[in-house]
Order: sequence, then structure tokens, then C-alpha cells
Amino acid sequence: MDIQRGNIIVMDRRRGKLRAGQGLLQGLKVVWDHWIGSFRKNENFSQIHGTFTIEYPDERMKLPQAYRNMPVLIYDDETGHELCTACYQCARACPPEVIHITQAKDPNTGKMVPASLEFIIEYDACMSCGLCAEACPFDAIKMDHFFELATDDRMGLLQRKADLNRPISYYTTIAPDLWDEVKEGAMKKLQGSIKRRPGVIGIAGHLSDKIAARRRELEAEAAAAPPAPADAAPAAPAGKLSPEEKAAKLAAMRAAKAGGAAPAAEAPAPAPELSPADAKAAKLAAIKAANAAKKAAEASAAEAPAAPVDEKAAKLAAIRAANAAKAAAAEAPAAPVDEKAAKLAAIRAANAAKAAAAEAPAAPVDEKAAKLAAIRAANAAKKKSE
Amino acid sequence: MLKTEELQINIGPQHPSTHGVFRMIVTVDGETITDLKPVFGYLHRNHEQIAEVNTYLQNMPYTDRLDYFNSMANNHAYALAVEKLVGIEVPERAEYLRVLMVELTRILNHAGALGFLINDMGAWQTQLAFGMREREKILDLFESASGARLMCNYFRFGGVARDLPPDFMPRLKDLLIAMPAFVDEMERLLRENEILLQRSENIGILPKEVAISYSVTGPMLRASGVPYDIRKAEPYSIYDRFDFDVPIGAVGDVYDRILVRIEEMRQSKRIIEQIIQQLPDAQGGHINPKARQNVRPPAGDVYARVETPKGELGFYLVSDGSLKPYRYKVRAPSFINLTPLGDMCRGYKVADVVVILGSIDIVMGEVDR
Amino acid sequence: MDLLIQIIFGLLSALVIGAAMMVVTVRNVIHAALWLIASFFGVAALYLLLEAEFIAVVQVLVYVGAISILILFAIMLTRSNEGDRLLTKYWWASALIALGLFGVAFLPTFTGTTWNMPQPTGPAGTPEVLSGVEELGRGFVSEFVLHFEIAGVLLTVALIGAIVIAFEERSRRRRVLTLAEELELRKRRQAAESVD
Amino acid sequence: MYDVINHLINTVFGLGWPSWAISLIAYLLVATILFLVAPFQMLFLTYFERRAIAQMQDRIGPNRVGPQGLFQPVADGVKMFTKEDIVPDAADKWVHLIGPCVVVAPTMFMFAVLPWGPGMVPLDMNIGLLFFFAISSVSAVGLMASGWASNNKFALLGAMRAVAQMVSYEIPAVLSLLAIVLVTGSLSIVDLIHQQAGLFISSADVPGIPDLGLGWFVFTPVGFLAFIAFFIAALAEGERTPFDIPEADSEIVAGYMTEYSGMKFGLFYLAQYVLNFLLCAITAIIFFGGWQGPGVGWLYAQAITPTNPDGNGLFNVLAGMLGVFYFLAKTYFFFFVMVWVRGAYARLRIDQLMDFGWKFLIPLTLVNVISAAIWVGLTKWGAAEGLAFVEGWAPLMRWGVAFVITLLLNIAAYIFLARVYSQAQDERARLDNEVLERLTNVA
Amino acid sequence: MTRAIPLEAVLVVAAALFCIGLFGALSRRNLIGVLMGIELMLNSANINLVAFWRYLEPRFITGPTFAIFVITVAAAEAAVGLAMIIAIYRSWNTVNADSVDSLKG
Repeated sequence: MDIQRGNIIVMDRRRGKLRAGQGLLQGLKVVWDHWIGSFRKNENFSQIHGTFTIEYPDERMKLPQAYRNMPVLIYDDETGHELCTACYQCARACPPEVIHITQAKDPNTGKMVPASLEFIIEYDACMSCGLCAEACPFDAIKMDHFFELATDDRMGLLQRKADLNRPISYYTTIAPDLWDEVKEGAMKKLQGSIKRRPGVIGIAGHLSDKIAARRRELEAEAAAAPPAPADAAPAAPAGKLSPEEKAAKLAAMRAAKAGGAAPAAEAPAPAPELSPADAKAAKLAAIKAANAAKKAAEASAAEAPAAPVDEKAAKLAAIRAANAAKAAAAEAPAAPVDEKAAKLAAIRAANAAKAAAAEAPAAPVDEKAAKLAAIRAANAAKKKSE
Repeated sequence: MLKTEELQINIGPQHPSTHGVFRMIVTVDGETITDLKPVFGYLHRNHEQIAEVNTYLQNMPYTDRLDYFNSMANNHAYALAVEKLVGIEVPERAEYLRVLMVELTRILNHAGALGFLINDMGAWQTQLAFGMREREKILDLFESASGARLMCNYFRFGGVARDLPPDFMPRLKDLLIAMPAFVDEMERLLRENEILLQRSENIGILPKEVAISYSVTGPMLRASGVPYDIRKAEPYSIYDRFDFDVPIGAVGDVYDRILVRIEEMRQSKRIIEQIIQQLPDAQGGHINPKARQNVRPPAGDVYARVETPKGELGFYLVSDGSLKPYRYKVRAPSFINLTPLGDMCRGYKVADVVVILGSIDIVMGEVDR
Repeated sequence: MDLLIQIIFGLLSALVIGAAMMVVTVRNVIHAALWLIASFFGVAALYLLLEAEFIAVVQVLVYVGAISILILFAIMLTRSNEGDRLLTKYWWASALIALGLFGVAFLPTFTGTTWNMPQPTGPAGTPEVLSGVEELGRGFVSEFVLHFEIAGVLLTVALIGAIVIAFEERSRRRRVLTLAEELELRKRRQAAESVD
Repeated sequence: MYDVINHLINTVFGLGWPSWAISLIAYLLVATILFLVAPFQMLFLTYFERRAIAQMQDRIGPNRVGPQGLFQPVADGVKMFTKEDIVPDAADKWVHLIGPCVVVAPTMFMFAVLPWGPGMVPLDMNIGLLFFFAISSVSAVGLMASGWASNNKFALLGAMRAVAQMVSYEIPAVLSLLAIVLVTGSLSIVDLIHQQAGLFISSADVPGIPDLGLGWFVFTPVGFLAFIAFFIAALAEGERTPFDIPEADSEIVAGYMTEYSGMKFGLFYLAQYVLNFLLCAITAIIFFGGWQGPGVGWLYAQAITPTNPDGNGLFNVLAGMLGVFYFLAKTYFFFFVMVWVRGAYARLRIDQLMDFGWKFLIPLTLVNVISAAIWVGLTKWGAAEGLAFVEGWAPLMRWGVAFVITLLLNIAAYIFLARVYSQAQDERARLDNEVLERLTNVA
Repeated sequence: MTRAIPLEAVLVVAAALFCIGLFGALSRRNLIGVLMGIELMLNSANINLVAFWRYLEPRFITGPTFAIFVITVAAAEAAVGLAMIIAIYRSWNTVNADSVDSLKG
């Protein structure tokens, strides 16, 4: 039987050679080389000597970006909107069928809204195969890198939407390249779905009531006083816009685009004298413009290669940590005071703070801010638990 | 009490050296074995019934669990079967990536198998530690490419799930520097060692005719002297573009199986080197864009087979035109390589049973399915 | 100092005699064997007391190290159903004989006769010159060389005899054929049939 | 030790106790010291083994308990104590208890004749070596008893294998030492060491050699072959790889130790490691000159010894310390070789092991005894013993001729035996022709 | 040492051991029990030899040499005896002295 492009080798068993202990000595020699070599660390793949143990809790392996452990839901930091539009693609793609979604309904019109009311993943049955992340057209569900999931109660592994939400900033820290590939499409689709979401539906659980309160505050303020200058409140007041608001927003968008990479602090162009309703809309638009400008600035910061401006990213991260901390404090009243969710949020805040601290290489200021945020988160958790 | 009559020893499911949950009822006369009855099924997970309620793509992660030592090879077999059924053709770069991953699995499996075999002979995990170190390096490469070390789920219909990350190639080239040194060291430890020769020469002999009649495949068949390798006999995917040799043994005992596995590791390294030279770097070439992943194949059946490190893994799929396969049958090499164990062990000592089982190199996930 | 030695001698002889009694009376044969080993140790200590070091060590090496293991092996290889009666039917007769022998024959002879003890020649304190291992070795190759050779021959004869008696000949043991041998056998049979 | 205590009690406190009381105290004191040394050796050796074998496998080994994992054996010991001690109900309780004790006791006895340094030997018996091996054969009885007592088929099989192995490997061990005793002419271990002074040629053979304490027996062909045979037999005696059949977990689970847990299991563990230490020590003493080393001889010459009572005491301490250092260094090196062999080799099957012992090692040691006789004849005997022609030669010349002859004899024997042995192995494995012949015409 | 213990005491101990051995050899049903009895008797003979050597003429080596010869004979006898017992056990499947009463093989 002959084969192409290669020949058949009959293994030579070296019979007849005098076997008087030489093989044994070779074995000892090999083990001796390893004993001598093992007193230094094994650096890269090309070495076969040297100790290669990584003492887990102290030293950790650097996880590759494509590493996948458990699926999580992504929400946009600025608008607080979740990318998931409850299209059930991931539920259909999941082999062990562990994803359960219920779609949200518009309370007054009764129509279906492209947002998920409740999103459950049974972490204990999920085999983290990653098919859901590939099937999702809106890039709403991504695979996380967090594998320390030990828990003592089984129900702890039934993850609800509150436990699954992760901000985009967190995902960009763990898998930057993967997010860059899908960023444009995801953001465009997000804007599309935000338009079709009334009120606060579709906003990540822990942010929804804060944003609703913010909006009420804005209406009261707009109704009470003439259009005051747009305050730099970080809260992103985006809700379902009535038609004329939409027009104003379009104008503001165009202004922001015209303004180009103007630094965020530049005051929006003085709006022409408009009726009180228009005033409210204009003010809303102003704030929208400020946000857009800020996002542009932030985009520029992200685009700039290894931007020397580390402090700003660190400050941003610190602020975001503060938000998360404040969010932990203002737990959504609707969900029952759930001891574990608070603890989880506190841990996440601490992680985010630690991530922020790890991300800002040298600046002492950011460490202090991150530590501040972590402490505040811990206090919030403690206050919550009494 | 100890008159030398038939004594039944139960090398039971929890025995430290049966690879996974596998039980052997050995009847012994004095020290020599008169009869051996293998008992398995402890790891049966209803794999083929589950496959009938899953769509074609949903089955892909389940094929990782068949021979959990080399999941890439299982995916490759399943992907080939479905592509043949549906008629999707695979771009160049994807083919090269697939063969690269399968050959890396072969090195990984043989390093592990030799380590476990020497460990069964009582060598206190030294060769196993060396084998495991090389295996970890390859698993890290798999992790950076597919996302998981063991359950890779990396193959899709029409290509692979994701392209190689930028740091994959440099680490692969480093690995290929270490590979010849590792295989030579393993050979220096195993080939001349008098103790190992005494424990493995003329033990568990499987003559050529018996091997063929038992339809044994893979390194075990080649060790018995039959030069049958599917990559050469029926070259699938792009194996016809690489030149590599097929090692065969002379007697068909445990020692030949060790030598054949060591030589196969070298041949896999040769293939990987050729892949690195010929790898086209078309952007996005890792998958056929037109291939829809939730396929709906026309009614009909297909049988595709692949040369995994353990032998010939075949998938027989019958589709009735719906989204789910009507029948999903796996021809598992470990299961069929295990059947001659009873015959092979007869006449040898009790201590040899464990060595012969180790030389067959089975994984219970594939045997019980 | 003498009192100490007498105490030790009393203890040792009690150990030896007690262990021997147990060997004879205890029901379980394994326990009997273990008591036998205890009495061997007692006897070795006795030799040390009699300052015959080499004999004591050889006693430990041969009796405790080899013969007792031989006995234990034999007991384990021949575990038959435990005999209901420990002693044979006429055990009291043998007891009578033993006692009679001890009382009538040994005791009076040993205590009666006067042994001509050698008077200590040198001044009181000189240690007696004892024939240690050195002289023993020299004696073995000079005066007792014939006895030494005969003992050697005896040991080899015993060795070969034990093996021949105890060993099951190969033919009687059913030979289990391995797969390769069966194949070879089938080929030869076909060759044989095709010839005739 | 006796005179130190005597000086302490009689002169310092002037109590004037009888000499036997003082020697009793002295021996009691030495006994307690040895009883402390044995377990500590075991603790250190277990740690040393786990670290060394880990390094050989490119890993780190225990480093969490205490600094660099030093308290790991203590943790193992505590675990061993606290584990519940289960006695199988069908087993007879007494023999189950006596088994481990009889296994451990001899290993403590063997410390009695072990010289740690110049003049530091607990009991200098003139048949020390024979005593050492006589006592070591007693532990086989303990193995047998414990194997039988646990009333478990596997334990009994394991025990019988272990005892068969220990008894059958005692013969090559004692025979290889016989060769050395022939060369030195005395069974006492202390004399053995004294004869290993000198530089590569022991001063006993050629008096003029400067005494650097390096005249070890291993540099003579007789000694070298005896060393190899003895070390292999010691591996089998101490049940180390490649001869650790008794607790071969892959075949019969844990051999005779299966039914033991808790403290009794700890005793087996202690006995095994102390026995290994002692075997390494004896190898170091007999073939590598125990505490002999450069400087020890010179220091001991100035010290207070029976021969020169007016040396100053400081040198005693110095010589003692240097001697113990050399002794322990050599012993730990041999234990490292044992661990090294454990890391490198697989395990032999029980019948191959017996084959190797009886058909290769024992003939080898017998040949070595013959070459030892030639060595003694050429170097020591004169006309009195009938070797007149050797009388005139200079000691160096006689040593040289003896060296060459024994070297050739040993090498020839080794090659011949290796060839015969490997042919015998192939013969055993190949198809049994006459059985097949008989069966073919039977059908 | 000889002052402290009279020779007669040692001889009496040896005699006692001998008688117990004799009783064991004659009365035990188990063949191996009989063998153990014989071992005891040989041991007692050895004690006598050594005692006589130590007390009467310590300078001559006839006593210890014969003691060693007795030990070698005892070892050889034990080996052959046990081999016979095992052969008997294999053919008659019993180790009781009473039931082994016919000379058929």
C-alpha cells in the first residue's frame, strides 16, 4: 500500500543492542537537566526548562480578549439604554436554552417596545459556548471574562437583568478590539431603538428611576423659570421625545456636528427667542448637544493613539465609578430589597473602582478618587444592608 | 483462603488509573489473567438523542464533549459532515486554520497520552508533567484563538468562528522552536529505558489480522503494522497539499504504540511548519460570508470521517429537510479501539492490564457518548 | 551488679518459657507463630546475656528474619478450615511424657552433677578471653572446614529439595495462551491440516 | 558519652555513683537523642523529597505552609495524628496493632550502630554491620502480620509481595557487603570508616598516602561494583521506585497499608522514610567513608582520644561537627539520588523484579566476592599465606596490579551477565514454542 | 556474668523449653504447629551448647561453631518441612495431622 507525498516509516525497535543500563543513565540525565533548569521561571513558549507554575491567587494569567466565560448584557454609559431589543435571537440560538426574555410593553399604548422587561440566564446550565453572542444582531449580549463565580446557593446562579448589566466601558476594558469591530453598527442600532422606546423603558434597571426623577426635575424647572443656562449635570436626560422636541433635538444635533471637536465646555449657540414650549425643547437640545459634544470629545480621546491624556480617562472612570456607587445607593424601589443584588452591585463598583485604579497607570489623584469611590460604594452597601 | 483458584479482581470504575470511569472484571489464575470483561457506560450522556432536538449549529458545542481531549478534531469532523450535506464550500484561509488547529490537537493528545501511559507504569508523573507543560502551551493558543481551552467550539459551517488574534503567530513560532526539543527529550526518556522496555516489549500484542478484523483505527492500527491513515487514504480538506510520513510498528505491542505516537508528533510538527509557510492572509477569509449558520439541509444522509489522534472519527447525519437532524450517529474511535481489550490482555499479568489500557489511549467521553 | 543480671535473666527466661507455652496452647495458628517469634527474640537476648554476640545476631538473622517468615508464608498458603479440636486425641499422654522427661530425667541430672568450672587463672579483674567472631571465622576455615562444607552442601540440597517438592510443575498448570499465541496456534493447525 | 557523664556526675557533683548506673544513664541519654533524631530526619526527608521531585518536574512543590513550605511535614504529621484510626471489624485487633509496631521498632534499633562522627558512635559492636542487617530483616515479619491482620485479600497479596521482595533483595545486599568485609577484614563499622582514610588509595593498602580522608572504597573496582549492587538492593529494600511494588496503586490498591489509617498509617510512613535514611547512611558509610573527609582526620588527631588523652577538647567538638557535616551531606546526596531515580523511572513488575534480583544481582555480587578475594590476596597477603611471588613488590605496585585485575574481572562479569540476562528476558517473552508444539499435535 | 547466674539455671530453662517443644510437636493437630514445636526443641539444644561453651571452656570455639551448625540444620529442616506441608496441602487439601494417614500420592 503506497501513499502520496510521504513514505511509510517502520519504527526501528533497536533490537540486539546490548542493554546494560545506558538507557537508564539517559533518563537520569534528562531529569537532571530539568532539575537544574527549574530554578528559574519559564518565560516564553520556546523554552522547555524552567518552572512554569503560576501561583493563582497571587499571580494571574492574562486572559486573551476572545476568552468567554458567561454571557452578560451591555448598556450604553451615556444614555443608560440597554442595547438589547428582546428579539429572542439569542434565546433561539442557545443549545441548552437557558436564556428567558420577556419583552417590555408601552404602558399607555399597549404596543410592544424594543426593550426587554426581564432577562434571565441560568448561569448553572450555561456552558458558555458563545453561540448567543454570535447570534445577537444588536451586539447586546457579550461573553464576560469573570470566572470566579463560586456561590453557595443554587438560586444565586439564576442571573436576572439587574445582575447581568455591564456598561460598555467595562466591556471595552476586557475586549477592546472585539468592541471596536462592532461599535458603529451597535451604536446606530441603539439610537434607532432608543427612538422607539417611550419613557424610561429600556434603560438599565439601576439607572431608570434616577433618569425619570431627573426628567421630572427638568420639566418642573423648565415650567417654573425661563430657559436657564444648561447645567452640566452629568445625568443624561434622554427620554421619549414629543414631536417638537424631536425637531429641536435634530437642530441641536446639526449644531453639534457643525461645532466639530469643540471642547465640551463651549456654551451652545444662544437659541433664538422661542415660545416657552420651544424654550424647554431648546434647553433639552442644549443638554443633548453638550452630551454629543462630550461624546465626540470622548471619541476623540479614544481615537487618539494611546492618548497622553490619561488623567481625563481616569477622571471619567472615577466619575463613572461614582455613578455606579450612587446607583448602588439608589436601588430601584420596584425590586424587593434584595440583599444579594446590593452586595453584587457593591462588588461590581469595587471592581470598576479597581479597574479604574488599574487603568490609570501613575496618577496618584486617580487612585485617591477610585479609592474614594470604592469606600463610598462599601458604605452604600453597608447602609443598604442595615 | 489463598489457594490459587480463579480469583475475580474488580479494577473498578474509581480505580486511579483507568482513564475516566471504566471498570474491568478480571478473572485471574495466580498472577496471569484468564479473562477480562470491560464494563462501561458510566459516562453515557445521551449525546445522540440530544443532537436530534438541537439544530445543526447548536450541536457544534456538544461535539467538543465527545473526546474532551481534542475538541478541535471533533468539531472538524462534524463541520465537514454538515458542509457535505448542505454543500457549503470553505475558503482557503479557513481550511488552513482548521488543519493547523487539528494538527496542534494531535501533538497535545499524544503528549498527554504518553504521559498518562508512563504514569500507569508507575513513574510518579514526571513524564506526565513534561507532557502537560507542552499541552498547556497549546491550550493557551487555543484559548486566544477560540475563547476556551478545552471546549473550543471554534468551527462553523463554512469556516471558523473567529480569525487568529495578532499575538497567535509569534507564540506558535516559539512553540515550534520548543517542539523538536520536547519530542527528542521524550524519546530519550522512553526509547532506551531498560525498565520501560521490560514493561512494554511484547506486552499486549495485537496481531495485524486481528486488528483489521476488530476494525481498530488510528495509532493502534498503525502500530500493528497496517499503514492506514485517513489523511493519506482518503485525503479530506487540504491534506493532499502537505507531505508527511505515516509511521507503522512491527510487532504491535505497547512499545510500538509508544514509538508510533512519538513519530506522529514529529510529523504533525512538519505539517504545521508547511501550514505557516502556505497560510494565505486574506482579511475576513476565516469564514465563507455567504454560508448561513442555521442551515436547513435538503433531505438525505452523509458520512464524513476524520483522522483524530485516537483514530477514525465519523459522523453519519440523516436530515429530513427540517432544521434538526433526523439521525445523528457518531463512529467513536475509542469505543471501537476498546473492544479487543479483552482478547489483548489474556495471558498477561495483572500489572499489564493497566499498561495495555493506557497504550490504547481511550477517553470515556467518546466511548460512552 | 549481679542482682541486676539475675533480674534480667529471670525476666528473659520467663519471656522464653511463657512464649513457648503460648505457642503450644493458643488456638489460632497465626498467633502461635507470632508467639514463636517472641520466644526466638527471648532466646537471642539470652545469648547476649551469655556474651555470645555473634550467635545472638545470627539467631535473629536466621530464625526471626527467615524461618518465622517461612512459617508465616506456609500458614497463609495452607489456610484450611480451622480444625475443631486444637490438640490430637491423646494429647494428655504426650503431656505426661514431656513432664516425666523433665521431672525425672533433666532436673536431677542437671542439678546433680558437679561441673568442673575452670578456676579464674589471672588476677580477679582480668576479663576472660572469649573466642569472638575472629576465632570463629578462623576455626571455620581451619579445623572445621569439613563441617563447614557439609553444612553448605546440606543447605543447597535443602534449597533444591524444597523447590522441587513445593513447586507445581509447569505442565499441570493450565497454560493461558495470549492472543498472539492463539493466532500462531491456528496458523500451525491449518498448516498441519493442509499437509495431511 | 560515658566519660563525659562520668566526669559530670562524679567529679563535678562528686556523687560517686557506681559505673553501671552512669553507663545506664549515658545509654539512656543517647537513646533519647536518637529517638528525637529519627522522626526529625523523617520530617526533613519527606519535605526534601517533595521539593526535589517537584523541581524535577518543573513545578514548585509545597511552599505555602510556613516559610518555603518548611512546616508542610508538620502539617502532614498533625493530619496523620488526628485522622480517625479505623480497625476493620473482621480483623483480629491485636495483630492489627502489633503489625506497625514491629515494622517501626527495627528501624530504631538500627540507629544503635550508626557512627555519626569520629568517636561519636552510640555502640561500637564488633559485629555492627551484621547486626544492622539482622535487625532490618525483622520488619518483614511486621509487614506480614499487618497484611494478614487487615483481613483484606488485596492487603494480604500486597504483604506477601512486599515480604518476598524484601527477603529476596536482602541476599544481594549482604553479599555485596561481604565483599567489603573481606577487603577490610572486620565487621565493625567504625573500623570500616577508619580504613577509608588516604587519597583515592586507602592508606590501609599503601601506608605512605597523605591522609585527606578520601580513600573511599568506591574508588576500588571491588567497592564500585559492590556499591552499585548494594544501592540497587537498598532501593528494593526500602521499597523505592523502580521497586515500589507493595504500594503499587495502579495494581493492588496500597498493598498492605490499605486497611490502616491515622496514626498506624503514619507509623508505616515513618518506618519507610527512616529505613530509607538508614540505607542511604550505610551506603555513605561503607562506600563513601561516612564521616571521612579532608580535615577530619587531622582535627581528630589533636582531639582527646583514648590513644592521646592530653589533646584539647575543642578539637573533639570541631572534628565531630565536621564529621557529622560530611556524613549528613553524603547521606542526603544519596537520598537525593533515590528521589532522582524515583523521578526518572517506571516500576518493575513483580516477576521481573524477582528475576532481576535472582538472575542478575546475586551472580554479580558473587563475582564481586571472588574479585574481593583476589584483591585481598594481592594487596595484603604475603608468603605466609602461600603467595610468595607477591612478597617483593612495593605496596603501590601490588595495589596497581590488584586494581587492574579486579577491574577487568568485574567489567567482564558485568557485560556477560547483562547479555545473558537480556537474552533470558527476550526468551521469556517470545512465544512459547514447545507449548504450541504440544498443543498443535494434540488437536 | 558466670558468677551471677549458675550454669544449672540456664540448663533448667533450656530443658523446660525442650519439654514444651516436645509437647507441642506431639500434641498439636496442625502440621505447622508440629514444626513450630520442633523449632523450639532445636532452640533449646542451642541454648545448652552456648551455655556449656560460656561456662566450661570459653576459649575454644567448638561450642559456637556447633550452635551455628544447629541453626543451619534447623533452617534447612524448616524449609524442607514446609515444602512438604504445602505439597500435602495441595493434594489433600488439609493440614491436620490425623487425616493424613495413607501413603497414596
